[in-house]
Amino acid sequence: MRTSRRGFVAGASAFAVLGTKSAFAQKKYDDGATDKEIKLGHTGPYSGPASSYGQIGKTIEAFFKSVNEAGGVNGRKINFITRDDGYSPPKMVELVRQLVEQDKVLCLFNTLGTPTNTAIHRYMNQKKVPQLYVATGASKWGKPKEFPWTMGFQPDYHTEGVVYAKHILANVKDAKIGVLMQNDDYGKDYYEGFRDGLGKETGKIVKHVTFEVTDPTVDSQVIQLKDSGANVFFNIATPKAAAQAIRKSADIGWKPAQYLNNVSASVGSVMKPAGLENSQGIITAQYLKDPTDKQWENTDDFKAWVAWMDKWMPGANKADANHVFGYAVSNLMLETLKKCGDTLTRENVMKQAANFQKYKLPLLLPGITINTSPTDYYPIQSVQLARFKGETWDLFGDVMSAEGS
Amino acid sequence: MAASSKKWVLGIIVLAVLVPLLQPVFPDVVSNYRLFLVSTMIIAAIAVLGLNLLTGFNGQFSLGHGAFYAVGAYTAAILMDKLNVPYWATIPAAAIVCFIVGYLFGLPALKLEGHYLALATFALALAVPQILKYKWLEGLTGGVQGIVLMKPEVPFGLPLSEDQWLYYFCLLVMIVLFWGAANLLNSRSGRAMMAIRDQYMAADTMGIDTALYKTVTFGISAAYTGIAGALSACAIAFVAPDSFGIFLSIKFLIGLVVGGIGSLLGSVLGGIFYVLVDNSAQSLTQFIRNDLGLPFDLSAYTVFGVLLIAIIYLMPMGIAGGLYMAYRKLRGARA
Amino acid sequence: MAALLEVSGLKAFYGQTQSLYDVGFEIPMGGITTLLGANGAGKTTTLRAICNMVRTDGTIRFDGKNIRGMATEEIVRQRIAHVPEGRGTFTTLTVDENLRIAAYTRKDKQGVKDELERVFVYFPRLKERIQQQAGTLSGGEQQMLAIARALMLKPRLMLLDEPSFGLAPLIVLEIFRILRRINEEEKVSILLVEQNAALALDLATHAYVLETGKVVMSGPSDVVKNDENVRKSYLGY
Amino acid sequence: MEQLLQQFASGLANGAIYACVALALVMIYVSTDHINFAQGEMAMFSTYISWQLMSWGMSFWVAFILTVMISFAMGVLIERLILRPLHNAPVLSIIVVFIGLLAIFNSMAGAFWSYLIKEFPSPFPKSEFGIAGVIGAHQLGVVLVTLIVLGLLFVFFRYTPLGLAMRAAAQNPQMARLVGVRVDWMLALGWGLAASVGAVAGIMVAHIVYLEPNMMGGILLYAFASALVGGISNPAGAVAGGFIVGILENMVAYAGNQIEKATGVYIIGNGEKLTVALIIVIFVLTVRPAGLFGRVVVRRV
Repeated sequence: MRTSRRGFVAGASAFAVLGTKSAFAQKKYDDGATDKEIKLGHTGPYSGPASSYGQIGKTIEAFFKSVNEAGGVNGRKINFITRDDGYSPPKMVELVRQLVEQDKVLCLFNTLGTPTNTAIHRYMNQKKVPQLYVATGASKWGKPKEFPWTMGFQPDYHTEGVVYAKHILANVKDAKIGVLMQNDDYGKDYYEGFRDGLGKETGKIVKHVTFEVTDPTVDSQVIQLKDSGANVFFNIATPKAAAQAIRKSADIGWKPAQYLNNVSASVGSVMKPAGLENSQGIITAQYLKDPTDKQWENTDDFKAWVAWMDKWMPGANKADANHVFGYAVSNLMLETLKKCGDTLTRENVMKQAANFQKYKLPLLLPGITINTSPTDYYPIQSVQLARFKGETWDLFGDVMSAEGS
Repeated sequence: MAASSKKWVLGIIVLAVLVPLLQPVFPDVVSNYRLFLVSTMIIAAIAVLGLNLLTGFNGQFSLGHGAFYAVGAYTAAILMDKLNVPYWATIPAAAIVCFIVGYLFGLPALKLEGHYLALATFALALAVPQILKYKWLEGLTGGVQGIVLMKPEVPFGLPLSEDQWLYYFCLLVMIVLFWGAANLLNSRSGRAMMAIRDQYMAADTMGIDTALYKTVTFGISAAYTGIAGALSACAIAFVAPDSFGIFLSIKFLIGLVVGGIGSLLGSVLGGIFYVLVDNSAQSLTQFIRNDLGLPFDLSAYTVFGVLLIAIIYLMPMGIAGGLYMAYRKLRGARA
Repeated sequence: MAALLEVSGLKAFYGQTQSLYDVGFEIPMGGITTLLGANGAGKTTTLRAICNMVRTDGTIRFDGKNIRGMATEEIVRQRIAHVPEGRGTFTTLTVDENLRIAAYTRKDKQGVKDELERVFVYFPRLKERIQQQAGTLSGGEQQMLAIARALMLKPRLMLLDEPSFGLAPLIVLEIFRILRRINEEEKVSILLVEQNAALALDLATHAYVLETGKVVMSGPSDVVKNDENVRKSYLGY
Repeated sequence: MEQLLQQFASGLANGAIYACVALALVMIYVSTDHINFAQGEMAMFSTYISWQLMSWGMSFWVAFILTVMISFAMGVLIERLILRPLHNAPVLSIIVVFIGLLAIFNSMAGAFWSYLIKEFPSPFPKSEFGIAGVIGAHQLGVVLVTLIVLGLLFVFFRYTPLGLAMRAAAQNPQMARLVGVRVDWMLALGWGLAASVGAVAGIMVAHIVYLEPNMMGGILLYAFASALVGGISNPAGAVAGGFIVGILENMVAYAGNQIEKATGVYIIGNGEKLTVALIIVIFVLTVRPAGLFGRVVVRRV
C-alpha cells in the first residue's frame, strides 16, 4: 500500500526526543501525555444539518469532566479538546491537523462521520496518531493491516445489513423487498451489506429508492415503494426521514414487513414521532440499551447512567440515544487509558485498544462485549434483533455475531 | 499612489516567500500546520477573487460558486486518480473545464437578473453534489465515497516539507492569478466589464457587446474559482460530495462581502477571513464558556452569527472598505 | 399679512457637497410664490430641504413653528403637500388608491369622502379613470393626479416642482388655471418652482431668484418680471 | 394511476408547505426589497415557541394565535434593532447579516430545545379531513390554511389603509413619505407580517417534517424557487409557484420511475428530481424573466 515513508520518519524522531527526556522515570510519554494530563482530540458536527450528533461530543466532554473530578486516570487529568467540523471534510482536515500538530493530542477519539473520517484516514496513519473508536459504522475502520492506527466502535453497517438480509430470507416467504436509502456513504454501506447478505437472492429487491438529506419529506419515495408491490420494507434512513417513512406508509395503507436500521431505532425520536400504532412489529438490530426502554430501568449500569446524567448533564433529554452512545464509548476510552498505565505512548494506546477480551462495557445489551485483537479492529460485532411491541423493543433470538466483513 | 502600492505588494510578496524559510528558527510559530492553514487561506482568496470578478466587477450575482469550486476539484481529482496526471498539470485543466462550464452557464444567465440569477446559481450549487452522485457518473466520481488522493510531493529534491511546498505552490498560483486579474481590470476589457456593472444601458449603447462580456466574465470567474477547487483537492487530498454543500457557496459570499466587494485586496482579506472566522468563533466560544464561565450552553455557531453581524455593523463596505475609510480619516486628520 | 413659511440661513448638503448657501425667503399666507433660477441653482433642493429630504442647516418656520429636522412624514402631517418633479405618482397603484393613500394621515372618513368629490370637481378626467393604474395615464393626467393627491392632504401649503415639465402647452395652461382656482377657492398657499418663468411670474404674487444656492433677488412678481437681468436670463427678451 | 394520483396529492401537500414559506419571503421582499435567508430559521424558532406554549398546557389554537403575535413582535424587533441601522448598507452586506441571523436562530433553537426531533400535533381531525389513501387530513389542512392566509393578505393589502400604505412605501418610499406614510414603520411592519406568516408556515410544516432546528433548511430552498417562479413580488404568484414546484418535483420522480419500469434503464430518480425541477424552473425564468405571474416593472435608472 501507499502508506508513507515520511510519516514514519517524523514519528520516529519525535519518539527519540521524548524518549531520552523520560528515560529514567520509568514512564513513557508521547505528545499529549505528561505526569499531569492526557490530551484527547475530538471533532463533531455542532453546527449544520448533522448537528443532532453534536450531543455525543457534549456527553463525552461532560464524561471526562466527571472523570477529572473523581481524580482522573492514574492521577492524570483528561484534557478533552473538541471542535466543530460542521460535517465538512476539508474543515475536518484543518481541525485535525490543528489538534495533532498544534495542540499535540495523544490521540483522536470518536471523531464523527464517514466522509470526515475518510478525509483524515491516511493522514492519521502517516502521522501514527491513533484515530480511536470513530463514530461511524462504515466497515473501512477495521483494517489493521492497511490502517493500523484507526479503529471503529459500533457494529459496522455492513454487518447489520447482512443480519437483516439473513432474517428476511429465513422468515419472509416470497419476499419482495423495497429499500429506502439515504443517498450517502452511510446509506450505501448498509445497502451493500444487505445485498451481500441476500447473496444470490438480490433479485428479491424489487425497488430501491434514495433520498437526499435536504429533501423535506420522503413521501414521494414511499409512494413509489408501495407501488412496486413490495411486501418487505428496509428503511435505511436517519431519524427524521425514518419516522416520516414509517408514518407515510401507514397513511397510504402500505403494510409490509418493516426492517429499520439501528441508526434510527430510538423510541423517543423515531417510533413515537412516527406513531406507536404505525410502528408495531418493526424489526431492528440493537447493541446498546435504548434509554426509553423501561425493561432496563432496574439494571445497574443503566441506573448508574441515569444518576450520571442527572448530575453531569442536568436538563439534557434522556430520551436521546446519543447520550447513551457517548457515555458508552467514553467508558471504553477510559478503560483503554487505564490499561495504558504509565506508558502513555501512541503505540501503547493502540496496543491496549486492540487487546480487549469479553470486556463488559456499560450500556451494551446483555451478552454483547468488547472484543479486539491486533487483527480484529471491530470492538463490537454483535447485535440482537428486536421487534417493536407496545412502547418498547422486544429482543428476540440470540445475540448474533458476524465475522468481520 | 500607484507606485507606492506596487511597492507594498512587492514587499508583501517577498515577505510571503521568506516566511516559511524561518521554520528552522521558529519551529513553533512557522509550523507546518500554520503553513497549511495559510495555504487554505490562499485557496479561499482565489475562490473569492473568482466570485469578486463576477459580482464585484461585473455586477452579476452568484450564490453558487461552490459549484465551480467542486467542478475544479473533481476535474483535478479525476485526472490524478484515473489518468495519473501530475497535480500541477491539473490546475490549467481545471481552469479550462470550469471556464467552459461557466461560459455555458453564463448564456442562460444573461436573461436573468438580480434575484433570479441568484436562484439560478443557487440551483447550480444544489445540483452539483447530486450530479456527482449520479448513478452513471459513479465510476468516475466515486459516488458518495468520493476520491482519496495523494498529497503533492516536493519536487526536484528541494529541502522543503510537504506543507512548505504546498504553500509555495499555492502562493505562486495566487500571484499569477491576482496579477492576471489586476491586468484584466486595467485593460479596456476590464473597463467595459465595470461599465456593464455601473451603467448597463449606457454600456449597451456605447457599443460594448454586453452579452459577450458577461458570458466571458462568467467563464473567467468560474475558472478562477475552479482553480481554487483544484488546489483544495491537492491540499486536502480527498474530494467527496459532502465537501461541496450549499454552505460552501455561502461562505464564498461571506468572504466576498466581508473582504470587500470590487476590491482585489478585499478578496485576499475575504479569503483570510473565511478561514479565520470559523476558528475564531470556536476559540471565542471556548473563551466565553471556560474563562468567563457562562452558565448557558453557547454554541460556536451562535458566535459565528454574531460575529458576522458585528462585522457588517462596523464595516458595511467590508474590511477593505473599512480600511480605506480609516486611511482617509487618518490622512484627513493629518491634513 | 403674516408669513406662513419663513426660511432663513438655509443650507443643504448632498453627502459632502453643499448645494444651498444661506437661502432665505418668506411665503405669505394665501399667496403664490415662485422660485426662479437656472438649472442647478438649487430650486428643487430648496423644496426638498423644506421637507427634510436632504441634510439641512438653518431655520425653517411653518406657521411660527420650527420644522427643520422633523421627519418628512411629520412635516407632511403639518399639512405641507409636496408635488415632486417628474410627477410623483405610485405607478402600480390605481388612481383611486393614489388618492386614498394621500388621505392616509386623516382620521375623518366623511371628510375624506367630501375631499374626493371636491378633487374630482377640479379634475373630472381623473374620475373617469379611477380604476386605472397610475402608470397607464398620460403625462398630463399623471401631473393632475399628483396635484389631486396633494389636495387630498387638505394642505395649507403646496410645494410644486416643475408641474409643466414635459407636457404639451395646452395641458400646461389647463393645469395652471386649475392651480389658480385651487389657490383662490381652497385658500392654499403655493410655492412654485418652474422652468417656464413667464408662466410662473404670471401666476405668482411674489418671486425669488436663486443663483448657485443663494437668493440674489426678490420682490413682488410684477417688479421681478420687469427686472432687466431677469428678463434677459429667464424670460428671453 | 393510483400512484399518479398519490404523487400528485403528495406534491400538492409539499407545495403548500413551500407556498407558505414563499409567502413569508414575498412579504419581506415587497416591503423591503430583500430576500430573507433567515426566514426559514425564524419560522422554525416560532414553531418551537408554539411547541413550548403547548407543552405548558395551552390548546393548539391558543398557542397558534399567541405564537403568531409573538412572531410579529419578533419580526418588528429584528427590523428595528438589527436592520434599521444598516438601511444604507449594500444588498450583499444585508444578505450576510441574514446568514448571521440564520446561524443564531438555528443554534439558539438547538441550545434551548436540543436537536432531537419532536412530534408536533395536527389540529385537523383525521375523520373529517382528507381523502383516504390519497391525501392525509393534515396535508389537506395545510393547503386550506395556505389559501386562507393568502386570502387574508389579499384583503389586507387591497382593502385596508394600512395595507395600501405598505404597498405605497414599498413601491416608492420617498413619495410615500411625502403623503405622510411612516415608511420606517412600514418596513418593520412588513417584517412583522413576514414573521407571522412564517410562523403559520412553520406550525403547519412541523407536523409533517417533525420539529427540529434544521427542519426548514431544505424547505427554504424550495420556497425560494417557488417565490421566484411566481414572481417575487406577487403573493398569489408565490402560492401558485409553491404548488407548481411541489407537483413538478414529484412528477419528475414519477416520470423517471415510469421510464425505469418500462425500459429498465435508470435515467432520473429521486436523487435528481430537485435538480431537474430546478432546471425547469430556470428554463421558465429565462423565457419569462419576471416569473410566471410577475409583471415586468420598468426599472428606475
